[in-house]
Amino acid sequence: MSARPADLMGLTEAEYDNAVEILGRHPNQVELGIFSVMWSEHCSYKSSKKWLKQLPTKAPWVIKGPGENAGVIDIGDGLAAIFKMESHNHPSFIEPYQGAATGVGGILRDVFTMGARPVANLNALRFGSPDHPKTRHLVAGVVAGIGGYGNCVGVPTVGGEVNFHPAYNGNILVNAMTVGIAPADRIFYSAAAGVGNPVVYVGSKTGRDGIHGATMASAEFSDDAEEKRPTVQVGDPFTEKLLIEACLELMQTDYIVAIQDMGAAGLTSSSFEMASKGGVGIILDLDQVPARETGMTPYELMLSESQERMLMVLKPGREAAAEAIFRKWELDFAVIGHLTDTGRMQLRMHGEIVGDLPIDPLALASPEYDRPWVPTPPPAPLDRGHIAAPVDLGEALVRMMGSPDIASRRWIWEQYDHLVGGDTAQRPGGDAAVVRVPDAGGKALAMTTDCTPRYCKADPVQGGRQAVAEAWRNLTAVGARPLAITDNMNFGNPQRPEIMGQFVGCVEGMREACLALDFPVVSGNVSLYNETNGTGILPTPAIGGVGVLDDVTRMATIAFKATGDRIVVLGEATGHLGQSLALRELCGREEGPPPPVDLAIERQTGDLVRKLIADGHVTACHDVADGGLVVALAEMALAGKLGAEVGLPKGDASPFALLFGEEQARYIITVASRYESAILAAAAAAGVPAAVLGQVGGDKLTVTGQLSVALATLARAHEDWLPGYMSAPAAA
Amino acid sequence: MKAKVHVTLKNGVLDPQGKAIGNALSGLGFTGVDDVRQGKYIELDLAEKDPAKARESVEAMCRQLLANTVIENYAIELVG
Amino acid sequence: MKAKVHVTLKNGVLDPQGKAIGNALSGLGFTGVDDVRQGKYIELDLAEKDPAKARESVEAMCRQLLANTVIENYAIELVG
Amino acid sequence: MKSAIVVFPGINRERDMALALKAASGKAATLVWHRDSALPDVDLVVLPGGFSYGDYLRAGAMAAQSPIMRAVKDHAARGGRVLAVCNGFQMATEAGLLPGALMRNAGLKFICRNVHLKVANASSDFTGHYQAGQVLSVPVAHHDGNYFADQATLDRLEQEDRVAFRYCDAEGRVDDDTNLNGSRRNIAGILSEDRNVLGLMPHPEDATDPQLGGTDGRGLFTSIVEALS
Ligand SMILES: Nc1ncnc2c1ncn2[C@@H]1O[C@H](COP(=O)(O)OP(=O)(O)O)[C@@H](O)[C@H]1O
Ligand SMILES: [Mg+2]
Repeated sequence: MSARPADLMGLTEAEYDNAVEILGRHPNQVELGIFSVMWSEHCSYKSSKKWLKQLPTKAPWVIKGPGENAGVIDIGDGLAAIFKMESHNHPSFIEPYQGAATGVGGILRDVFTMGARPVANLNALRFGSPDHPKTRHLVAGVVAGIGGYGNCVGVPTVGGEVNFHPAYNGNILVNAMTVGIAPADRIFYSAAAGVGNPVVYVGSKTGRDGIHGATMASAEFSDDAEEKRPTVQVGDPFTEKLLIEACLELMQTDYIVAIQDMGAAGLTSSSFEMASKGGVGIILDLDQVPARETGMTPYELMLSESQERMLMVLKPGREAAAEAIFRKWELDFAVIGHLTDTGRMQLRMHGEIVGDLPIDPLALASPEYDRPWVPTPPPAPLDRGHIAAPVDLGEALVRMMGSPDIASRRWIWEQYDHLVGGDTAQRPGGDAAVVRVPDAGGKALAMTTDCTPRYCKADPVQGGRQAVAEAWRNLTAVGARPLAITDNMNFGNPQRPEIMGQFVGCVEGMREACLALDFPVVSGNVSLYNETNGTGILPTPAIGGVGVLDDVTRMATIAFKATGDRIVVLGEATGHLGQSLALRELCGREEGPPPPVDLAIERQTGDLVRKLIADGHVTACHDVADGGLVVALAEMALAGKLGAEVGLPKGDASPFALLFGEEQARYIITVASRYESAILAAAAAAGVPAAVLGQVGGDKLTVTGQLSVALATLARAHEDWLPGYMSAPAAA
Repeated sequence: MKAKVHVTLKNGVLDPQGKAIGNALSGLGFTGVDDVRQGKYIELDLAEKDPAKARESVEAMCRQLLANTVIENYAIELVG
Repeated sequence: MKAKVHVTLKNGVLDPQGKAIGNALSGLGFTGVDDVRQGKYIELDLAEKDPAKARESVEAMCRQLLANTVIENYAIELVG
Repeated sequence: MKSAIVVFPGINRERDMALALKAASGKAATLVWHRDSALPDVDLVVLPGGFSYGDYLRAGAMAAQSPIMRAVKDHAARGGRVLAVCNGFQMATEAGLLPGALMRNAGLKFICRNVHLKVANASSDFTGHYQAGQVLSVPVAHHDGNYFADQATLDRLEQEDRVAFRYCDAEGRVDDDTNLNGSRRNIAGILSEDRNVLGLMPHPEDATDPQLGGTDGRGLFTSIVEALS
């Protein structure tokens, strides 16, 4: 290509000019493709970089923060937890089963690339309105895809979250998270080193699938997106399982210099990242790349997003021994190049140089935008006088329990093998999943994913804080010490200042919460342009939190345990209905400011809860979240198959607001009656408001003078909604 | 009237099933199998007697349900 | 030489997939679908040029691997 | 009791099984690689759960043809015990060690949850520690657990008291409503003619640790250990 091409493959004119300057000539097709993917939003983070830098990433227990394939934290006993969350939003909308399945495959690779055996998967999902004609099909496909992949690979899928909202009608979110465990002194990184060292390709063969997926993930949808039908990637979980075993076996040796999975933009981004991090050049012999199809061009080989592939740099002379391991696992293994001191990426095929690009200038010159943004205007306060509270609060509770965002997700998690591995101590359905660390005494990891997008929309800063705080709270509620988070920033088109303002606001809120809670960000992912025809999704910074329980026998669960146990509420009731689920589901209004998050109170309350659980006096614990106090009580009752009788919490709001309001930093705990006074004293000493609300027992949930509903009625509402919805005939 | 529908993966789409079968066959000692592709075969008993109408309706079934046209092709054959 | 293999469930073996497709079709408003059966369709590219030998070898593949004769029948068709 | 677990590349419950065997017998099981053609000298061979070779064609179909399977068959023919769980059960039927076949769940979905099992045979080496009619709570995790055999085979299994477990509810009711996956006659596990091979879909190995939600699967391991020592 000696002249300016008509199709700049997604680059702007200015970006193209910059590319010409870097090369000193016009790029050829494969080179242009490489510029295009390397400078895409997905690979370069060009709109988000400036802001992401503000997130706290350090703590004494952080071994490796953002910048590698996944984040690494020290969990004691010489072990590290390695985790990350990643989106597969666009592919899952186009082909829900394969899109979600390959999303799981991709995030697994990010984690085992670093030397960890994956021990748990989670998934944060957002779908459109249940009434939207595509929603059912998308839910069915995504859930089957996540299960289909994770179950076969043999990694338990132990948690996640699901929301439904019309803002996701044209852009669903599929965020997958993997947590793995590795010896803390055997972490593998991606910086290439050692001129002359062999560059090795392992895994599946390369086909023509998913070419330009990275740029697709960086573009908006329009109505004809489905017509474009980019080649969808098909996942092969069995091959992934082989790849995990083979890589972990190779990692027992000292043959590996650097390793990197081939994710978005395949061979291009993996080779560039390895070379650029290590400050070396690389020469790739494209004839050696194992190809699934004949006649593949350099462009196709470099940009294919075929799944289940990895790139490694080995120590010299170790090729044969490494190859033997991959052959044992029946995987392809090929030396496809070596490291050079040229600082250039050189591509050779059929004896010719087919591409030649300087690595650092390309990587360093990758665009970084300070996009214009406007802060989200504060929402108008909610006028309490104008809220028509439902007359029958019992009926209101039943409706809430069967509403799409609260109804039981059993239909989903029963399609996931959440037990494989023999270490799942807390199954889905509680505040956080708990998985024992294999062969480490009683140590266990707790994990959760959280975000309340309707809060983020109304007030990005509070929403960002709340997402982090809720993850921290959910880990605390099982008794774990929260350690760090991964995030998945899902937003609309960053070229619109309002959307950029949402992003900036959420990051600010997250930053504050991470600092206040000693809960740093160690990895993450950004997914922008989640828009269809100019309408963006709700801002959704999904947070994946990980914590540690030193003694799994001290783990708390949400289920009521014994008749007569006292129910204690920690935290203050103000009856905050703004942006509450009850306001939306029962009054049809999405209004007002979200509940404010006071991080000092959050910390104080959570620290107390954790201590009380560790002391062994707490028989059940649940944080108060969507649906407020009474929904949390109902969830505890259903989990324990035991009712309760409680009074209204004190506060100068209506019973409706006190029961369904969503003020933050609150937990419900139960204790045997003989510990009641000790618990109250401990709370007083910690400066945390605590009140005995009632006690466990019976087969009804009763709020004296307000409502009394049989557990069986609540159970039916809670359990029947999702299966009922999913089995209704598909719309034509 | 009976409709026989074949649903096969489009060219270029990875076929893990076919690949696995190919590997297994060679493991069993069957040589000379160059490629294996696996698809679905669906038989429908239709009340409709008119071939044109039957085909039209099966076409619609394929597009809406039987085939995932993002990655699969379908072929319809009517008998009887 | 190409072999096309159809693997179908035997009569009397309930076909959950076929039944689910039938239900889904009627949910989509397709009427007049009396029965649906789902099977597998496998295409093999063979190096063998001799039809008799090819058939014999594919027969063996079916018996050993491609079909489970407790529940399935198979049919082989050779082309090219 | 000396035991071996056969490891296929896509097996994923070997660890769960090894933990349960170790806890019950005090001895670590030997892991045997699928490409090996001989078994070590053991009393019990376990075919564990997972996705042996991906299970893309039919669950267990390819594993049934693997070299090690011939050795497992010989072991069984000599009267050696074989415990075949989940994917192992699928392999065992595919290999002809047990009659019938395991088809896609009637609901077509993967199912992972605790289910109730009614002990139908409480006199085998695998089930001696249970009472006939006892109801257990044990997890399942499978997509293809819908047991099929023709009427004659089913009648024979029942006449010969070879049905080991049936799906039921907490009260032990066995009927269509408590049939998890469409299995003929609610069958969850069966014994071979000589009662030395047990195949079952549920995972007793995942119900042996109180920390992980129940110990009803322990009886099965205690039974084998006692019978074989
Ligand atoms: N997609 C999913 N996959 C697996 N588990 C899920 C999924 N969605 C929700 N869950 C589980 O359901 C339970 C309730 O979820 P959620 O209401 O989001 O909890 P919380 O309010 O405590 O964050 C949790 O245990 C969660 O892990
Ligand atoms: Mg919670």
